[in-house]
Amino acid sequence: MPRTILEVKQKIEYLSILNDKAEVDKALEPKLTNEQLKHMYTYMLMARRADERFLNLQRQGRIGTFPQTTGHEAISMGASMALKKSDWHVPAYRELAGMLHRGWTLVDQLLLWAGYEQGQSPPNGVNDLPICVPIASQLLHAAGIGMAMNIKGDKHAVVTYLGDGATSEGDCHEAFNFAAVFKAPVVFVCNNNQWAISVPLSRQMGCETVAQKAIAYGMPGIRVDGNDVLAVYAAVHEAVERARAGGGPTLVECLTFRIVAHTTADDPKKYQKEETRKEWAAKEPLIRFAKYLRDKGILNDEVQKQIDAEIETTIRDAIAKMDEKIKTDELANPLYTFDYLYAEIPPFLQKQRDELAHYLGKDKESSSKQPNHAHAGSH
Amino acid sequence: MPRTILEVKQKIEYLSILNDKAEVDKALEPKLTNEQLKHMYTYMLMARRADERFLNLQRQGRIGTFPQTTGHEAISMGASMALKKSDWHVPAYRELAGMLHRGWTLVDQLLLWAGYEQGQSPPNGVNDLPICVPIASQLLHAAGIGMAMNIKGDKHAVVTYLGDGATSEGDCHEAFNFAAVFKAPVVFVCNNNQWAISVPLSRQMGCETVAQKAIAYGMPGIRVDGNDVLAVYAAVHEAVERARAGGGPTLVECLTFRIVAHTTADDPKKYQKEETRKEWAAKEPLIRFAKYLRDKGILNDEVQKQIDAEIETTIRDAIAKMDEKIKTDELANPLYTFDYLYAEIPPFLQKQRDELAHYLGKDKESSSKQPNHAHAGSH
Amino acid sequence: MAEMNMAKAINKALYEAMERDSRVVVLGEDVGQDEGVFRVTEGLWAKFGDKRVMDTPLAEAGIVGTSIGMAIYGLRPVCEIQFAGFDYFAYHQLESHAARFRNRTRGRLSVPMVMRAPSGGGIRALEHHSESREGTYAHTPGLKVVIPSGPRNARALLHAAIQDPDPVIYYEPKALYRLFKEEVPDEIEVMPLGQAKVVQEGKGITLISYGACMRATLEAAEMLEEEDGVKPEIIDLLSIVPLDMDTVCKSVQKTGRAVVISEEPRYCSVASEVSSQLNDTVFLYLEAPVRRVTGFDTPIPFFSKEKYYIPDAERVLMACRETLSF
Amino acid sequence: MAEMNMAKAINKALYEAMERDSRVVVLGEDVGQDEGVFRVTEGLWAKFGDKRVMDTPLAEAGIVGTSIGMAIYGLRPVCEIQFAGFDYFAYHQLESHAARFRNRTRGRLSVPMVMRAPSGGGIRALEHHSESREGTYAHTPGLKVVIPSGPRNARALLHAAIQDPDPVIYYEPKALYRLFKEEVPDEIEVMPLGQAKVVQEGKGITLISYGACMRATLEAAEMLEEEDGVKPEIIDLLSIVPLDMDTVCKSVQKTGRAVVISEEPRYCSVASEVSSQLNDTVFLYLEAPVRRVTGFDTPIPFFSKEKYYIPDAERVLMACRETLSF
Ligand SMILES: Cc1ncc(C[n+]2csc(CCOP(=O)(O)OP(=O)(O)O)c2C)c(N)n1
Ligand SMILES: Cc1ncc(C[n+]2csc(CCOP(=O)(O)OP(=O)(O)O)c2C)c(N)n1
Ligand SMILES: [Mg+2]
Ligand SMILES: [Mg+2]
Repeated sequence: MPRTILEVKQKIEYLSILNDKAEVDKALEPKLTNEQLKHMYTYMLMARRADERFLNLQRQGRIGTFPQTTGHEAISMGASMALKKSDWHVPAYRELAGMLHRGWTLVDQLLLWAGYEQGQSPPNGVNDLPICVPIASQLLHAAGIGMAMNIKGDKHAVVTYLGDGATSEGDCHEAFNFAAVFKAPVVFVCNNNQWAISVPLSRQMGCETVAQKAIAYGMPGIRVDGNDVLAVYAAVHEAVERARAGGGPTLVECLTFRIVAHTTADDPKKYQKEETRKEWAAKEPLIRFAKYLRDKGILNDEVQKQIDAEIETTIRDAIAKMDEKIKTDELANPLYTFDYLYAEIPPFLQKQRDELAHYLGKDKESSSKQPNHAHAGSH
Repeated sequence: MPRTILEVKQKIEYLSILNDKAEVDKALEPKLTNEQLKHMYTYMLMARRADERFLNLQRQGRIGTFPQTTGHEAISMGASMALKKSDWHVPAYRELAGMLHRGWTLVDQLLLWAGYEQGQSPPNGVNDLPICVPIASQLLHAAGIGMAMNIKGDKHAVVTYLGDGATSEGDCHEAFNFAAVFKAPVVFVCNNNQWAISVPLSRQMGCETVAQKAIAYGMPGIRVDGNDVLAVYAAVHEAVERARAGGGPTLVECLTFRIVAHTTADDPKKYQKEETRKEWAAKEPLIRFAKYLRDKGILNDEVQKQIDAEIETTIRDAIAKMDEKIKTDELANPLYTFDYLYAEIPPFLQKQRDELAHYLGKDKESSSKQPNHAHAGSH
Repeated sequence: MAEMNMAKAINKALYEAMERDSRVVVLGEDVGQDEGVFRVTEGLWAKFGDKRVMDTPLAEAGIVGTSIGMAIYGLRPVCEIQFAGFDYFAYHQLESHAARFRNRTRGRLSVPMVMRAPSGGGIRALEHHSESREGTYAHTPGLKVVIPSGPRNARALLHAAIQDPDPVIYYEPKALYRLFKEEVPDEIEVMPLGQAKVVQEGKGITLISYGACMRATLEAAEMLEEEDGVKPEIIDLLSIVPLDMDTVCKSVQKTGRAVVISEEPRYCSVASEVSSQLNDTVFLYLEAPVRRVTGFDTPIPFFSKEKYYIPDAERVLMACRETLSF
Repeated sequence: MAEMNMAKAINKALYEAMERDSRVVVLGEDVGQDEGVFRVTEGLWAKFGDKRVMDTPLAEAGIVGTSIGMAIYGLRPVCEIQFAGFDYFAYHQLESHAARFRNRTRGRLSVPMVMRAPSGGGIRALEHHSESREGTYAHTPGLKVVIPSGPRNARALLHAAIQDPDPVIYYEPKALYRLFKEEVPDEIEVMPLGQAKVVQEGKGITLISYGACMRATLEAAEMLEEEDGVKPEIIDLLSIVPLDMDTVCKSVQKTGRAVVISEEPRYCSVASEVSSQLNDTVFLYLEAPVRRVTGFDTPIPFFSKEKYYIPDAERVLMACRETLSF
């Protein structure tokens, strides 16, 4: 009868494989080929360089506000590497490296930040949702995709992302809970960068780790070093395997720190300590990963040069392609605003389209353009 | 570097004081006077009898659908007993016993179920919100009240209630989190009756207890026997004391079982096993509490008779009073529909009021009635 | 042909749709073993099982949000919100995602889902159980909104909604669930969305309504004919979005007068929209202002007073007379 | 008197209100040390401290729901939703509780709170950062809705909103934050809610608008006067609820023609409501249909195309000419 301790089943673990001195825990080192490791490095670096270049474009007014991803590359790179093409990938907005790996292009991203819906249109054959602006709301879509996989008996998995701030939203809770109740094959990857714009972790939650929130849903939870791409990969890989085998969702917390501004509109000097930022900047994922690759003989000055050149070309081409695309009728014509809302434009919208055409003196063009993408729903 | 277990600070406990054989754990027995214990018994029984009588009224069509509270009496009774008048009480809708203790009357409840807003108007001097229909939404109000107490430096506490189903709502999560982050003096009392209408606990959450959800918020969580009014009282009392002392919120899970229909519109035979219901019915809170009081010499046949008579009178008077009130202009006049929406009726609503008056042939009465309650905001 | 009430007709449509298309799944609170609090999902769980008929946790954003994911993955979710008064909990998912995915991705991803919810008053229910807020969804670009008025069109419209490639809000006027029966054909009927129905041809005035208010409208029309000798033209909108203003305008061009009847709060309502568009489109034909007979701009009162809020035949009749004698 | 932009004027009102009334508290995402993503809460945290200026967790329903609790307890919360496009997350709390507590409890409990949010387009922002959906709130009984159009009225209306005993939605047209400056008096001004302002007396046509669209409206009015010799009457609604239709109707009785300009989607919009009420109230004075110049019934496009969506002076002018030549 008296007071007793109730046993809680879930144990929360912490995982680190490649530490900030680039020392690797051999026992835990994941089985990735040299090819794969080089690919990961290249895409992480591409994301980093793109981030820097986008910032310039933003300062020049050629694109609008965007969220930087510098320092976060290990998270989406490690997580997305654990997926097959047939799995699904549901990003938030700091997953540039992972999105590039999944098949999105820098042109897509540039168009998005330049204010074109076309940048949100997933490339052919890519099972991804586009980035999501309303915080945590995409987590429910990921849960639903996972539930649908179960219903259809598909043995796929879904990886989706959230920030530490996102954990506060009701949608996050409902997504965790639906996934857990329906044993949906979803891996929730939390980028805990310890800030939600200016709000620090301690103002975001009363608990010490994001991982322990998994206990509230009866799902496994693990915290990993979010600057360690090997640890992220290993943890997500394990979770994906479990998910595919019917073991339901997992929460993977990736601990890192936002060493850049929240977006190009933000000034972290107002609320962040310079020294903490610097401390964490020293632990960022690329330095240690490069060293690891050099130690393994995968990377050397020569290879690095090649990669740099490749990236430079990719970025330059992407910017040129953006400029080109923006000029095409497809992107330039404001009348197409009306053409993708419904599968078929209803009469009342056609009237509004005509109204705009009339205003633009484009009455002749006012007939409706048919959306040129096939409809989804054929999986 | 390798995989390690992360220590989680919160330990989840289980508490039972008066078991279903009416055996009491002397070491844990709370310090309640005979007076108080009798009061608790009387109000629990009043809620029980009212429930039965309301059901008759509902079957006769004199009131509408309402949620029964039979079997849940220990929860709100135990919890509300832990409060002072100056504390706040924020019910869901199965807290009749506690509401009566706080100062609401059976007339209020009857008017509510008969379709009158007047039944939701807190009695003078009672720091309670009325019952809340949209599940879990009131938890945020409780959190806000607690935050306001902190802001004003008031050393009060708030008790609020939720069901097991309510734990799934985003609002529940946000309320737990706000309370935890702001260390609001709130006790979340969960009536885990294992059903949300027809949905069993296993479809509601992936974890084994509601109490362990506290870990996700870094707040203390405890599970108690929800049919044991002493355990509920003790757990909530401890939590209230901690809250007042600046220790923040607590989650108290009260484990019970819904041995009645969800509401008068529901038929549990469709989804519940008769035998489980019967097993739990044997453990309901009044039997054991009556036996405990008899063992203590507080209750005997004589006293029971007195209490029965008192309750009978109270219920009969309440029904008569409802019938009376319904006939007064205050309740009967449909024009007052417009008079309480804003502190002052704006011209556009006055026009709509006039429109209804005109339709009712009451044009002469169309001048606006001034709300006769003082405004709140004077705490 | 079989006679059935609206609850049964909706149930029939769900059953048929699930039988013919394995992508159709049903989810919501208490839709499974309990068969829905209004028994609208009767028999589905027994027939199609736990995978296709899912009782969900108690979370409306969760229900709608996961439905969006399922729809994107290729299913055709038909989710139920237990009462329309609780769909606000999911409004952000509808506005920000269901309504936008096709547009946001330039047609690459789409959300073919239906959100069903019993709406409206008239059944002596608790607070939040009697709301009519279709205006909110009509003001939300990217959704379709459908409200049936009887068993036969309820079934035919639900089939259309489920087959529609875009998200549809399907509000079920709960006061009509068991109010009357109609013959419903054996073979599946599909009514195109976006078409209003001229329920009665007439002269001198057009009554425009939908959903439960069609009852008061029809009743008022009878009284008007009997007592005043005016046989009004009557239009049942059926779809709120797309709104078939062609049919409405054609009628009012003929009659010159119009009364719009709906149960919602008046400000920025569907009635306001119809009135505004009539003014815009057939201005020169109007012989009297377009009258709106609607709920008031208060929450619908607790049930002892709801009858004063919901337009009844008398209120419609009064508006007709005022319009006719303008 | 001091010259300031609208962001500063709102900031000033917040500062003043907090200074004169200790019950006023400010909460929201990034309103504290960061001083708001638009710097509207500048200086407040430094001056009034962590208890009265609260950075909250990232949860809109949480922000609004706890504000309701605080208001009931006796505080005067002014909460900020970072962008209006995210207030849908809190819509159920506004609809089901903020708007209802007074009515539900027959005046016993009330919710004197303000929900501020930057709304509207025009700043090259990401998706969901440019929404104008005041129509949704106007369709929600029990709320008041205010939208200023310049520094001076922004400050005076915010004071009124904070002092109001009922919940007020205060939308800040973010395109105006830094667009222009105005003289703002030193002493506190309070403008009554529910009063529109005749910004310019004129003849032949009335232009009715509010918020950011006042800019296009004023510009169009100038062009109309210059190019067509018609000096329109111009009304700034300021309050959407209560809506001052007396002022609007009086003007249109005089001019006989009206154009309503707003940035929202058109269906069931504030523009629809104004048009519908004009038709209802001053029917016999109307010489042309009331034209609505609004956003379209699509989500506002990503920023490369937003300028085609947001009414500009040319579009207003075109509607004026069509109305004048009807
Ligand atoms: C529903 C919603 N509320 C507010 C915002 C504005 N906002 C954008 S990012 C952000 C902080 C997110 O923090 P976190 O989840 O930790 O992700 P991070 O940016 O740190 O990666 C906020 C408040 C939003 N986009 N959506
Ligand atoms: C937001 C919302 N969704 C749905 C409902 C309908 N509903 C009323 S009670 C209930 C079940 C509640 O279950 P639980 O929280 O366990 O409380 P219990 O009734 O068992 O005490 C549901 C689904 C509601 N009232 N509010
Ligand atoms: Mg973060
Ligand atoms: Mg329950």
